[in-house]
Amino acid sequence: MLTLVVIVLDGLVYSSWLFIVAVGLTLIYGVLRIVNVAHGSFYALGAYVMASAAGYYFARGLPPQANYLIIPLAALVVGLVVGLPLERGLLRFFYGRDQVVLVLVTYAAFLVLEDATKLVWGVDPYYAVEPYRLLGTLSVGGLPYAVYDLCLIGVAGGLGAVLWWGLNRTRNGKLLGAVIHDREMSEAFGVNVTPIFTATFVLGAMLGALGGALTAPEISVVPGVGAEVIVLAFAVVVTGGLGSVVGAMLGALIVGMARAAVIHLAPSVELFVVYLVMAVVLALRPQGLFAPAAARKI
Amino acid sequence: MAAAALRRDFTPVILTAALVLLLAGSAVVPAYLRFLFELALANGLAVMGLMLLMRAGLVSFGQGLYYCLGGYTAGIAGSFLGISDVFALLALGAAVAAVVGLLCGLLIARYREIFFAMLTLAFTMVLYGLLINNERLGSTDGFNVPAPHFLGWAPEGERLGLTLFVVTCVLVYVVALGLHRYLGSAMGYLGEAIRENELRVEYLGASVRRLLLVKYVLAAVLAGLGGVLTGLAVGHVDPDLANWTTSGEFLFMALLGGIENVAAPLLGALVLELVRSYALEYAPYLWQMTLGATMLVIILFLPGGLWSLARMRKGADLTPEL
Amino acid sequence: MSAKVPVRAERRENPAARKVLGTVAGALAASLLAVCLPGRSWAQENQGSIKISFVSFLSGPASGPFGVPARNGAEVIVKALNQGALAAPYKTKGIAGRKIQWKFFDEAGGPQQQVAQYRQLVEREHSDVIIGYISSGDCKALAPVAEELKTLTVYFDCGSPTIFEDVDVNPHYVFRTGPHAMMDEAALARYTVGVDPNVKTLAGIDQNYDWGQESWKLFLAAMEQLKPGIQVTASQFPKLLSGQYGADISTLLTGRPDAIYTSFWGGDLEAFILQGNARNLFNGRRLLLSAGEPAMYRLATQIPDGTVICARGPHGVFAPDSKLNRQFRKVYHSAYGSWPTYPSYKIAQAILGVKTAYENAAKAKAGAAPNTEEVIRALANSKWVGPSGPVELALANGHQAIQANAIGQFKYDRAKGRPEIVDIKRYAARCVNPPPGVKSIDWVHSGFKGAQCD
Amino acid sequence: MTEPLLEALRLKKAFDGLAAVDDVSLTIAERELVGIIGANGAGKTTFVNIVTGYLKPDSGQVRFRGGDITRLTPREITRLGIVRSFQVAQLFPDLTVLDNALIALAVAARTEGSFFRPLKRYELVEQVFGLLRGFAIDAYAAHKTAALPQGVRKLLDIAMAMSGRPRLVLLDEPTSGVSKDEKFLLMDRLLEALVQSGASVLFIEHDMELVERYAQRLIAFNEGRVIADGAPAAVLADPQVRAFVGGAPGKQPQGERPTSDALA
Repeated sequence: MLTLVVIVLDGLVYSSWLFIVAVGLTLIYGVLRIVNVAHGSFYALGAYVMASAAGYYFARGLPPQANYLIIPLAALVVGLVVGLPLERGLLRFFYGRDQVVLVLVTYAAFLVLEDATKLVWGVDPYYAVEPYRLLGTLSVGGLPYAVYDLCLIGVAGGLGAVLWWGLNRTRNGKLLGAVIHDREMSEAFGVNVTPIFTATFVLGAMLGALGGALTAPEISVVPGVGAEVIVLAFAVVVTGGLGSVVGAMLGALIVGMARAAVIHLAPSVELFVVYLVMAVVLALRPQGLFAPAAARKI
Repeated sequence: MAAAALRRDFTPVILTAALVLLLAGSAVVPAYLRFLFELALANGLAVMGLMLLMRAGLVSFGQGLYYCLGGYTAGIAGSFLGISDVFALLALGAAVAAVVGLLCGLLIARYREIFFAMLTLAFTMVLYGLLINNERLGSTDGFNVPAPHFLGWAPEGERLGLTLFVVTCVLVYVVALGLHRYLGSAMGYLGEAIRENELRVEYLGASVRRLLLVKYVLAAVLAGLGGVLTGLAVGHVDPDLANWTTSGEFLFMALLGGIENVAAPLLGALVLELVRSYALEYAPYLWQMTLGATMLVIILFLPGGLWSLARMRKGADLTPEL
Repeated sequence: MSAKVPVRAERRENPAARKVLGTVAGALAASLLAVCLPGRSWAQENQGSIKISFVSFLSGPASGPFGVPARNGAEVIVKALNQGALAAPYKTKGIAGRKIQWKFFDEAGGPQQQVAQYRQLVEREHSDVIIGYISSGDCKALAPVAEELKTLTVYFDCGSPTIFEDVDVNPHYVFRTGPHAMMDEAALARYTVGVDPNVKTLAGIDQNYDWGQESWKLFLAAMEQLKPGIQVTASQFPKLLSGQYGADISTLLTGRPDAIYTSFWGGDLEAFILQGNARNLFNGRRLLLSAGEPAMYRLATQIPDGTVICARGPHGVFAPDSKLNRQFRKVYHSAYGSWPTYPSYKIAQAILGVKTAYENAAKAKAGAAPNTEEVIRALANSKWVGPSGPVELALANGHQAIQANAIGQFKYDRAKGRPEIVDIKRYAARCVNPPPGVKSIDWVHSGFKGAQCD
Repeated sequence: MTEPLLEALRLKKAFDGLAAVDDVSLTIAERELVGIIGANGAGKTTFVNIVTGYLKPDSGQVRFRGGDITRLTPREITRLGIVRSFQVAQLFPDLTVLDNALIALAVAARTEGSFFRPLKRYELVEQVFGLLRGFAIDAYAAHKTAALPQGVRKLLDIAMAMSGRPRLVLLDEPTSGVSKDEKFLLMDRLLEALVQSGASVLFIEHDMELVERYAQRLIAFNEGRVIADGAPAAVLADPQVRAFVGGAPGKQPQGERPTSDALA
């Protein structure tokens, strides 16, 4: 019984993390039809910015509670400093090209950013654990849990709710929905998609960086953290249904729960459980669980 | 009129010339370069398979699955079953790839676009995970593949390297010729037809699913052969052969070379090997950036791959005159 | 509609075939020419010098904890040798009077890439000696190639015992100047049982890859010998570099083991300690780190006091005091602002072993430059002293090193604001290494038959 | 009396509860030339989609030369000898006219599984030119189909369908998207080639002038039902047809722009 509770709780925490890390990917795919490999770079950069900024912050002895403001700031900075130039300076030249070409373009961007990150931060690990430890622990069924981890559940839920509200209840969100549904038609009706693309890409980049910034306090940030996240995030959003926020949430939940369960019950399977889940889901539902309705094109 | 529409086909000439050049060159160039070419040719086999799929509009992120199966088949047969004949290993590797390709293909032939890509990715990553969990097969470290025999002949050292190179060249040559014929056959053309308009193909009375299945299995066999040759050349196999990065590299090679002609993937594989070897040599701290930048330049300025250089020289329109 | 592939053209009967042929031939010729050009020029270019190619991770997750410290260690030693500034017994300039030319290469890309690169190091760079390799997979793949290409190759780090036990059972050109993982695990098990004689339950968490699996297997086997009946509450194998250990930590917590063993390194080790700390995982139980030393300075305030730290040999803080060691630490610290960790020590020890062998071989020829075979003869079964003390090539026909090992407990000195190691125990080389001709795992299962402990 | 070529028995098909084809029964005989008229949404294309297997009817049966084909796939139905054209020509846009037709011919000859036999061999190319000449589009052989005029695309679409020597040809608005001046020329060429082949032809058409001129028999659809079936003059004079279908000859409503919902 305790095991079940623990699995559910561990699964929830991991699912929340997965959702935060993956949701930007699904958003960008939904609107721009780009499978963005550089998402891993945003994650890594968010983590690096957070780790070094938090390190600086605590070294200066500034009020500790306010440090959490650095997290969204780091996301904002990465989105604007890296995401914006990447979209305006590179990706827009490839719009309309094949999806695979865009995968490779973003893959190339990822490789370049990987070495650029190394030039700035070197190869040594960075860590800034204070934000993680500051919140203390909470005992669940006799098992201590880091409050920071539990907060991730709230952050993921809140993020999901805000995105859902933004997409379904605001004017700009509905416009975005129209573009997701049928780009050509939206353009025909006079929607100027260029700023929408840019804004979405920057938003997606910020979300990726947010994932990294939120993770930074509980890991040590090293070269290669980005690469690990990409395929994982892909698997999550594909399982859920590419381009759907609700799908990303569901995909994260399923993958997170499955992983927590095998870690407790059959640890060595953890290595590929994510892909197993993806393969099974795709075999049963070829478009993933929550494919957004696409306009009929035939 | 019909005669005018039939043009001379130069590809066999190019391939033969390349074969002669490679074989002659192998006597002259240093062994490390020959080895680089050998790896490129072995990878080129897998990329040729990828080309088949890409011409039919399907992009696989999972050719590493069959590449790895080929390599492991050669390794297991050599290390555990005592089968060391190069031709037996090639046949075995191809057979294993074909069987697994058929089984996966039955499911996967229904999928298109990103879902096809992701399912192929999932399959290859599952194999990757299974191999890492298998300590008997050396887990992540993999294991060494014993030196092969050639119909009872067991050369060593330099002579072994040279023989393996010749076998690789001739095999790739034969496969490339066959594939070239295939691309010019009805089934080859139907690949593009499927890419352009699946519905029309069905309404002509052909089964898209069956055609794609054949192509998928063919691609699997080619990747399997490539894996066998790589395993023998390197003398070592490890699960990284099935990692998604390997499949991604094949894709990069296909894009680099182009998919217009069977020789283009080989060119792509070769150039990537050279660029990487170069980048590692001259920019050991920035080789990823070099690779990424090369990739961007190619995609931006040569969307058809290096092979399209030939077309640009001639001018855009190559439509045969009638 | 299916995905469109970007390449379109008339292709079957190409009227521009000759142009294509020209282009391809041109491209081929250009790349051939480019590749045949001499490589990056060697540092310290000089006539009659010895060319050493170094290989370790300069990119990727293993570069921070291992690859770059190794590179830096090599640079410190090579520069000092070329200036003739190194402490005794290495005062002579260079190697056997010849300057050392050196180049560093990245170990990235896996065995396939490394085999290709290795061939270039031999055939294009004409390296006299190749020193390198951290990954066991690379070491296993390269051993037969090195034997084939007849080039002196010295592995300074890769830890898998199977390299000479199963893969290259009769090595000639390949040496390993660092002891393999058996030594770490045997010593760690002895230390654990020594400080916690009442340990009854044990949990392991190791990265799911060869080295993690092998380390856990050897350590557990050693513990079962030294403490029969020990219970394993969990053996977790998270994915390499996964960084998220929440569920694993829950599993470890529910098992309530007396001790937790991990062979984690680099970012994974640090993430695990940070996350475990935050959840009181280490409260009241012993943490055993088989490769913990490279992280101890950086993670100083996070590692719980009493954690057992292993440096894969008597390296770093465990290194016995000597003039050579003091100099190495000082020069390293002034050049890089950090203390040398075990990879730096291990590569230094490899270079000095090669130097000793060259000079012994030269001495036998009355000062004439020895050829590779002569150096190999001098190196096999040799002994020398590195910054971490004596090294002896005693296993695998005298190609595999054994060394004394040292293990201790971590303690953070709050007053001085820096970590220290206390309760250091030293183990003689023949106590924690198997005798020649016995496979590590068999040796453990035999109850360490033939071990010579004090 | 010989068996009819095609027999539709009480076909019904509804989309989201909306009946698109509602209890349609009709027969087509050998060598018949039948026109179908009806306003947009009358169920004409849905009927063609059901007959060719793209859609499965909710109930009812389709019989072809005495056999039940209701549950067959488009591919199997094509193999039996029923082919169709589309409102928007379905071609391989990036290939030349020659290649398009070659592929069609190869599939029709059941050689699509041939691995190594070149598609572009003399006798097959000759045959393709023969086919293209039959539709008077051989001059375009070397052009990519994406760049062709609408009329040529339409003819090629039908030529490709005809390469299998079908017994029944269903044409879905063969003249849509073709300028008014070219319509008669197109139909002349088309029907000449089709009639010569000996196949029965069923064509959907909005232009009453065309229908009157080419059809031997006329069927009028309205709201999923057949409201008239018989000689063209009689059907066109039917008051119900005049009311629902609208458009006396020459005064049909503006033909819809060539949308991409050929099968919708």
